[in-house]
Amino acid sequence: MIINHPLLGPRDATEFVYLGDASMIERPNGFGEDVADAMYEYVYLRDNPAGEHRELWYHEQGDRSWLVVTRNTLTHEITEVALARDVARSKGRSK
Amino acid sequence: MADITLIAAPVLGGFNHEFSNCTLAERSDIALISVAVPRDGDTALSTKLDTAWTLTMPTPSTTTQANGMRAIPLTADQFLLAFHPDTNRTEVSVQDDLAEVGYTTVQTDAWVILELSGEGATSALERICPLDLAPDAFPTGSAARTVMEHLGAMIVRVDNTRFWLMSARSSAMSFLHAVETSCRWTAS
Amino acid sequence: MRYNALKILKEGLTGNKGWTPVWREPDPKPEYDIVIVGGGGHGLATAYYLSNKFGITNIAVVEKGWIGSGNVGRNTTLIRANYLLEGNQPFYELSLKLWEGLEQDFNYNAMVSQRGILNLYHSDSQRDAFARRGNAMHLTGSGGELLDEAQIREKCPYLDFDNARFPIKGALWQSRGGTVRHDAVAWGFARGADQKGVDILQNCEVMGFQIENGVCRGVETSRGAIRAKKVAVCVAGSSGRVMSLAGMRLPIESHVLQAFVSEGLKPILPSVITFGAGHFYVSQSDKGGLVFGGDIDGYNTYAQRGNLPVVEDVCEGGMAILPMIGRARLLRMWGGVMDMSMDGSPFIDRTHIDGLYFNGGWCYGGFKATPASGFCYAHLLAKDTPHPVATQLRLDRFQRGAPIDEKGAGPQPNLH
Amino acid sequence: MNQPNRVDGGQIDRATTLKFQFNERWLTAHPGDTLASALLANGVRLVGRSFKYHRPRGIFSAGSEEPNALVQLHKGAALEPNTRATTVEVFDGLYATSQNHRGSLEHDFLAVNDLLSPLLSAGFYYKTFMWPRAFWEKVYEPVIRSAAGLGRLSGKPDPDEYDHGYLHCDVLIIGAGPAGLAAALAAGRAGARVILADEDFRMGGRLNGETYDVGGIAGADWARSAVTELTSMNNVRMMARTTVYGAYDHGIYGALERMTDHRADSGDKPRHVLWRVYSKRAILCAGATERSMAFGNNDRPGVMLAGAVRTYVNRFGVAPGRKVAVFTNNNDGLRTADDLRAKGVDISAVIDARKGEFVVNTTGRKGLKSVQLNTGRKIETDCLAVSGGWSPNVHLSSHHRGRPTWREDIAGFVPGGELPPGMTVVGAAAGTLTLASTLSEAHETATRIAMDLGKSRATGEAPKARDEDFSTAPIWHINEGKNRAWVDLQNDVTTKDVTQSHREGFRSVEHLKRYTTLGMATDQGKTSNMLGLAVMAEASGKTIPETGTTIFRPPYSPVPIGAFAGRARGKNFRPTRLTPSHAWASESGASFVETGAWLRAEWYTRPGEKGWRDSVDREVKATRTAVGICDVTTLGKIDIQGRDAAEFLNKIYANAFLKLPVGKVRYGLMLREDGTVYDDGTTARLSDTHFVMTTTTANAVLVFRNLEFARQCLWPDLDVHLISTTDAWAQFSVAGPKSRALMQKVVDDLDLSNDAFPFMSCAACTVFGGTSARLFRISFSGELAYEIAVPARYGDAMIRAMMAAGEEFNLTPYGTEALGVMRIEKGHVAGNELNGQTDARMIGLDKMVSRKKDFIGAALLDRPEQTREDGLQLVGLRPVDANVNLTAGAHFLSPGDPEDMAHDQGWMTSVAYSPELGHSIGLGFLKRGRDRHGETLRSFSPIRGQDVMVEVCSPHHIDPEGERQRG
Repeated sequence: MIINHPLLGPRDATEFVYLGDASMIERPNGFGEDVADAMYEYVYLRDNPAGEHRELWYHEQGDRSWLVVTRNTLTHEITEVALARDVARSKGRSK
Repeated sequence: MADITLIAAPVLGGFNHEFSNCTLAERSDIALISVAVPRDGDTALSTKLDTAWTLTMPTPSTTTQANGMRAIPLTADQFLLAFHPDTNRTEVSVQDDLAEVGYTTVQTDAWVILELSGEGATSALERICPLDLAPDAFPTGSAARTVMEHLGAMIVRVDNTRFWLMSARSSAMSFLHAVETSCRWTAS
Repeated sequence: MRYNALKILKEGLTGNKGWTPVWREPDPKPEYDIVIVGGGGHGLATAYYLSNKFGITNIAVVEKGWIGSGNVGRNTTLIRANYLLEGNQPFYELSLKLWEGLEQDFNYNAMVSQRGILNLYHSDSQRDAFARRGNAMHLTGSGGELLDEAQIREKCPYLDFDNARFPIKGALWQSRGGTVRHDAVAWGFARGADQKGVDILQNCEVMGFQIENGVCRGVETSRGAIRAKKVAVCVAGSSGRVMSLAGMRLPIESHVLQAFVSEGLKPILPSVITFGAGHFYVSQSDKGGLVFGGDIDGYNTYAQRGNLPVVEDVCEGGMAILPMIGRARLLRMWGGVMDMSMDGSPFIDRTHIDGLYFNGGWCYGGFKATPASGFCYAHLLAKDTPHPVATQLRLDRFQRGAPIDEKGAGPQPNLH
Repeated sequence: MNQPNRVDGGQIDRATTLKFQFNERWLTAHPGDTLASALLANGVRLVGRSFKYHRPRGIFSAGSEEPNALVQLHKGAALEPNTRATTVEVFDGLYATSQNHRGSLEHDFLAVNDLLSPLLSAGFYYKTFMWPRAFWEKVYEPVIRSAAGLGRLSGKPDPDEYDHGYLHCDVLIIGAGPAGLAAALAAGRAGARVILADEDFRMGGRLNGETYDVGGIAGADWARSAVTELTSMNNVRMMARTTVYGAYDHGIYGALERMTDHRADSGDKPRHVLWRVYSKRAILCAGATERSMAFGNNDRPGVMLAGAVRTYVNRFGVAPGRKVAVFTNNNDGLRTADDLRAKGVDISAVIDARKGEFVVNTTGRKGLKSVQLNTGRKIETDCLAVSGGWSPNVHLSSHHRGRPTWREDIAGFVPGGELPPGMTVVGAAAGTLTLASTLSEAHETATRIAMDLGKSRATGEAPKARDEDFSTAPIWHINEGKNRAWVDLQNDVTTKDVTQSHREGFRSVEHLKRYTTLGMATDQGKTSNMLGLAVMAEASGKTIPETGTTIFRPPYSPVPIGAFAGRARGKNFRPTRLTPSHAWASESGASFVETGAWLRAEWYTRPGEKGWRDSVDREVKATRTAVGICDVTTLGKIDIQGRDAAEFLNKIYANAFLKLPVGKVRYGLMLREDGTVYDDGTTARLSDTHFVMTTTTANAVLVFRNLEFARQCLWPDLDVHLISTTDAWAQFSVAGPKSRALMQKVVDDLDLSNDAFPFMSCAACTVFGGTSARLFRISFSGELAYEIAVPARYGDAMIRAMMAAGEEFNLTPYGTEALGVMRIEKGHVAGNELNGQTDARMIGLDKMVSRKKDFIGAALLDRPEQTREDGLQLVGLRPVDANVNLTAGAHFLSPGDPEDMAHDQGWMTSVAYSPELGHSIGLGFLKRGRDRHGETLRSFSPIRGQDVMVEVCSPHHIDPEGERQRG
């Protein structure tokens, strides 16, 4: 597969390490009351869609960027690649 | 222990070999300092690079060069400065120069640098480097990190037929073996 | 029809014209006691054991394509019971026992071949982990031996002992492990279930569940609605897709595992070999092909095909321990979609929806589990309590903090 | 040594004669010959045996689709099984043998299977061999296995080298027949970067085997001139002997280039290069494969595809027979007779199935002698050229599982469904079975694709040719007579097997394949799939498209496993990482052990030491009584800088880090989000904004990845930056009561007294008069200890200087074994304990875990099963009998309990012999372990034949209060 890196252009997927669903960005706060249920869903449950899937890839043999790749799990077609840091900020994550 | 002084040794013993259509040599005369750009600190750092060496920040896939200083992109917010150290410019002096504007780390010892040059360089690289090295796709000054024979590597096109190939120091022997084998197998 | 040598002789002498279909092709009935979703190995085994051991015969197996078209038709055929953890090992021992009596039981030769499986180790800590595992195998009566380098040299002289990057220091050996003719497993179970009246409905895709007031009452299919007292899903790689029709999210991702077979060769590998320092395992089929595989590709997918990096990785592993196979040619490569769970272990459980049951999360180890999976699922469906060896294979185990994580890789499916 | 079947013409170099051997017989050939053409030239017809019935087999085709003529090449370690004689280029000294027979090729003992064939029908083995049960592995299976299989492996390491490579292009053109050449000319002229690949050693495809004209000259000559023009273009890469074997995602294709197979000597170059081709677009010009028809005994040597017969006579100057009969259902087949007559070969009959004349049987056990027609006519012939029409080579078009669609007019499947993105199919592969249309279609398609890619230079005109008359009738199976008619020649699948499969309910095409093995042979059914499908359609009374189609999987033709592995074998299977002291250690008697990618010194053998225990015991004693040194460079080191670095670490570690003072080091525990421990190590604070983290050797890469994840994805606005310095520093642990004295001697101007530089201090400093260094006072051994780091380029000098400086203190180098012994003595956990199944409670570090902050792993610490009272806890173990050596992996049982899983109490994780205590010690996890110190248990290890009593104790076997390391 080839991932079109937003900064570097097309790169072979062998340069990347796969993590999984991009929902991993949306980590619930782990401190406080009743966090266990939210964290259980975050850690263990997946939509696992047959079709469009937003997922995290890490450019380990490259510029060390985490990317959010939108890829179809039936055809492997990639329609969007974004820097995960930008996605995280757009989800309101900061410090 | 005034009677003992530590002498630095190149990891590949200064390897240098001429193949029929290319030459492969270890470069142990380059100092490397990584510079991380503080959050919201791009302007201060680029101003400093400019005043110190008239150097501009590298782009994600292109090196910049001025006054014997080369900036090689590493990550989205980090690059390497590569230079020949001498009495006026040392690892320490460069770190001092940047102390207020960037986070620096000495990287000289983290890497091995192989210089591959000659007409046969690209056909040797064809066997280990997944990147498109055609001159219009990877012109002089380009830099990229990738993987070669299971090793993380950085490739810099220094000029049309001259490349720096950088990889981790601890696996320098394996890296040399990979590049050398490519040279040997593609030699005429 | 019973199969035996005499029958073959009689048919052979009369032009092989008397053979009859191995299973019927009935039309769906409006209602069954149990509808099993998924005509793969596990679904067919469940139907077989329900009808042959638990006395429930009013069953339909609904299959989207042709039976055995999932992972039972595309795997590397290994059977073994060499697990570590209490949640797994007794289950796989039951499976191995069922394999051992399977062919006489269902009167079909699935070529269960207990040729032994050799797990190589390359470091002291791997040896220690194998010792722990081997002792767990002994505690469940599965047997096993720890071999040293000299013993392996004698058994497999063609392994690379002298020029290996990761020298072979020893192996865990289970003589009862081996291989099975995978397609025949599906056909044998199908035949055995069909003979008890189970309806096998091919080209019958489930489009939805009939859930009324929190109770599952049947399925909508491409061949019409079918009512059922219980609906039992076991669709492996399609788990996410199918269970989402019931509104469920699972601790499962779908990944592709590639497998490979070489051209036919005269016998050279007597047993199964797995390479602990690379991603490679291999056996030789009775037809002569080297059947081998390695790691999953590592990204979510429902496409039954993989990519080149893993092909190379697997063959590198092969050449690293078996440098004699360099000139053998890879004939076919294919991909199967694996239901990779969060701890690498499966589920056989009820769901929170009454009448809806789930069997999945088999990762790439589902084939060897086929008989025990069928048996335990049948037990659960018939008695509504888990079989004693499947008590830990529950959907709520992560909420309870009791993962069954053989590898210790944590909740990341592509690491298991 | 004459070649009786040579005729005039052909593209061979008659001026040179080559010698080769087949079954130990010397024969001659010419450059340009394949092994098949050379065998035919020499009158050799019997070449091999079929898979199941061991029927005599000859040469059937002239290309990679060959199902029959499989041979073994070379001898010794280079023995290469299952090689198609039709694709082997003859070179001087080539050595080939036939395969799959017991006894000689002519008198194969296993041919008895043929007589038993009524009993060996499809799937017979599923119905028997079940009794008695034990007989399967002992009797039936070995017999079946030895009869099956085809060629042999040598059992020795493959002596050849293989390489990989990467190519990039605008347009990959697959196949250099008329379509491929025309497409390449257009795309190349337009200025696109083109790769033209063809499996044959001579480009031209069917043009080389036919007598068509192109552009007013002979087709083969036009091909040669096209090749010349293309070779002159800098933007075109010509790759003959290159099979594009697979279509992968996003325009990536796999290609195998055979570099040296056609040479007697490889010149120390790799045999094959496996290319990964990155293409923007691909044009599949793979042509079509001719198929046979099913009629009685259609498998004999001498029954050949008509197109192959033309290839042999036109391209190779070989007549495959002296009296050739032609049997065809299409006009193309009729050309065969013309071409043969032109070369002076006798034609004994032309049988056109469309006129109601069929071959129903043949005779000739080891080679065709005659054919019998439905009219009763018997025709003497030694070669029957059969054409059942042509099947487009859709293979690569279906590698993404796109289903081919049926075209009635050509009675064949053409590419359909979802093609691999970027792929276009032209020419015969797309069902365009005539030449002029193929050429213009290829030219126009390539021109259009080049334009799409922004390459718009003029592409000239399409090459001109005549569209030959191609009309065919869908005649597949001559259903007359009782004789077996073969569908799959290699696997011995006959029409009866297909109908039986239907009868038994195996009606889906996939069931048919699996039940009968149709199409599963080394040719992947290239010549048989269509016939099988047609017979199944006939049996079920459906049309062919209703019956189904089969799609193809990679590879297009088989690829050596060695080629996929490339260079990664032997010692080069994976890279090796060496520590800075490696050369010194080698000189100093070190044995090395693989630790991940690293090689580390395991122990250092001194003269007179009889075994590794002697060395390790000595190293441990010397360290505990004087001072030892160990290279610990392999531990991961990460430079962490930024205004928010401390806050970042506080989110990463389970224990507190916010207030670590500058100049101090702290042990840190990292959890996964599920609460499980995954790494530990020490982190030093060099300044307010600068930390150095160490990780375990094994997890260095993983920790870095997770830190980047936390930095970019979880807390993207923290000012924190990471760079690995693992390789940058040569780091040595210096441990033992005399370590302070030694370090004081080595370090310049730094007070190392306990007050000035207490346990868990760190400082930047210089050593040996000015070399910059970092000093940490940390201890894994439990002794007074330091870690000293110098830039890696000084590492070799440093170890030598340290040894010199330490001589007066009896400084002893120690390896990983001694390191392991000392940490087990101290009860420090390592990889055997932190195996991904362990939480902080189990190792007694739950008190260290902060309950006052969010950090990775904070939320899932207290699930019911994790807080069970009978949970596993780390304990120490010692043998009741001090002479016993404990073994890791043993399980704990209470005395008297049954030996089963239900009574399993835990297991032994690590063991060592403690020279200080004088007996074996262990660490282990035991249910409720911390409450059970003093209890006696069985340490049960049946896999090692050990069953001994052990006493549970504290995991801190020595110096439990930690006084030594603080002293």
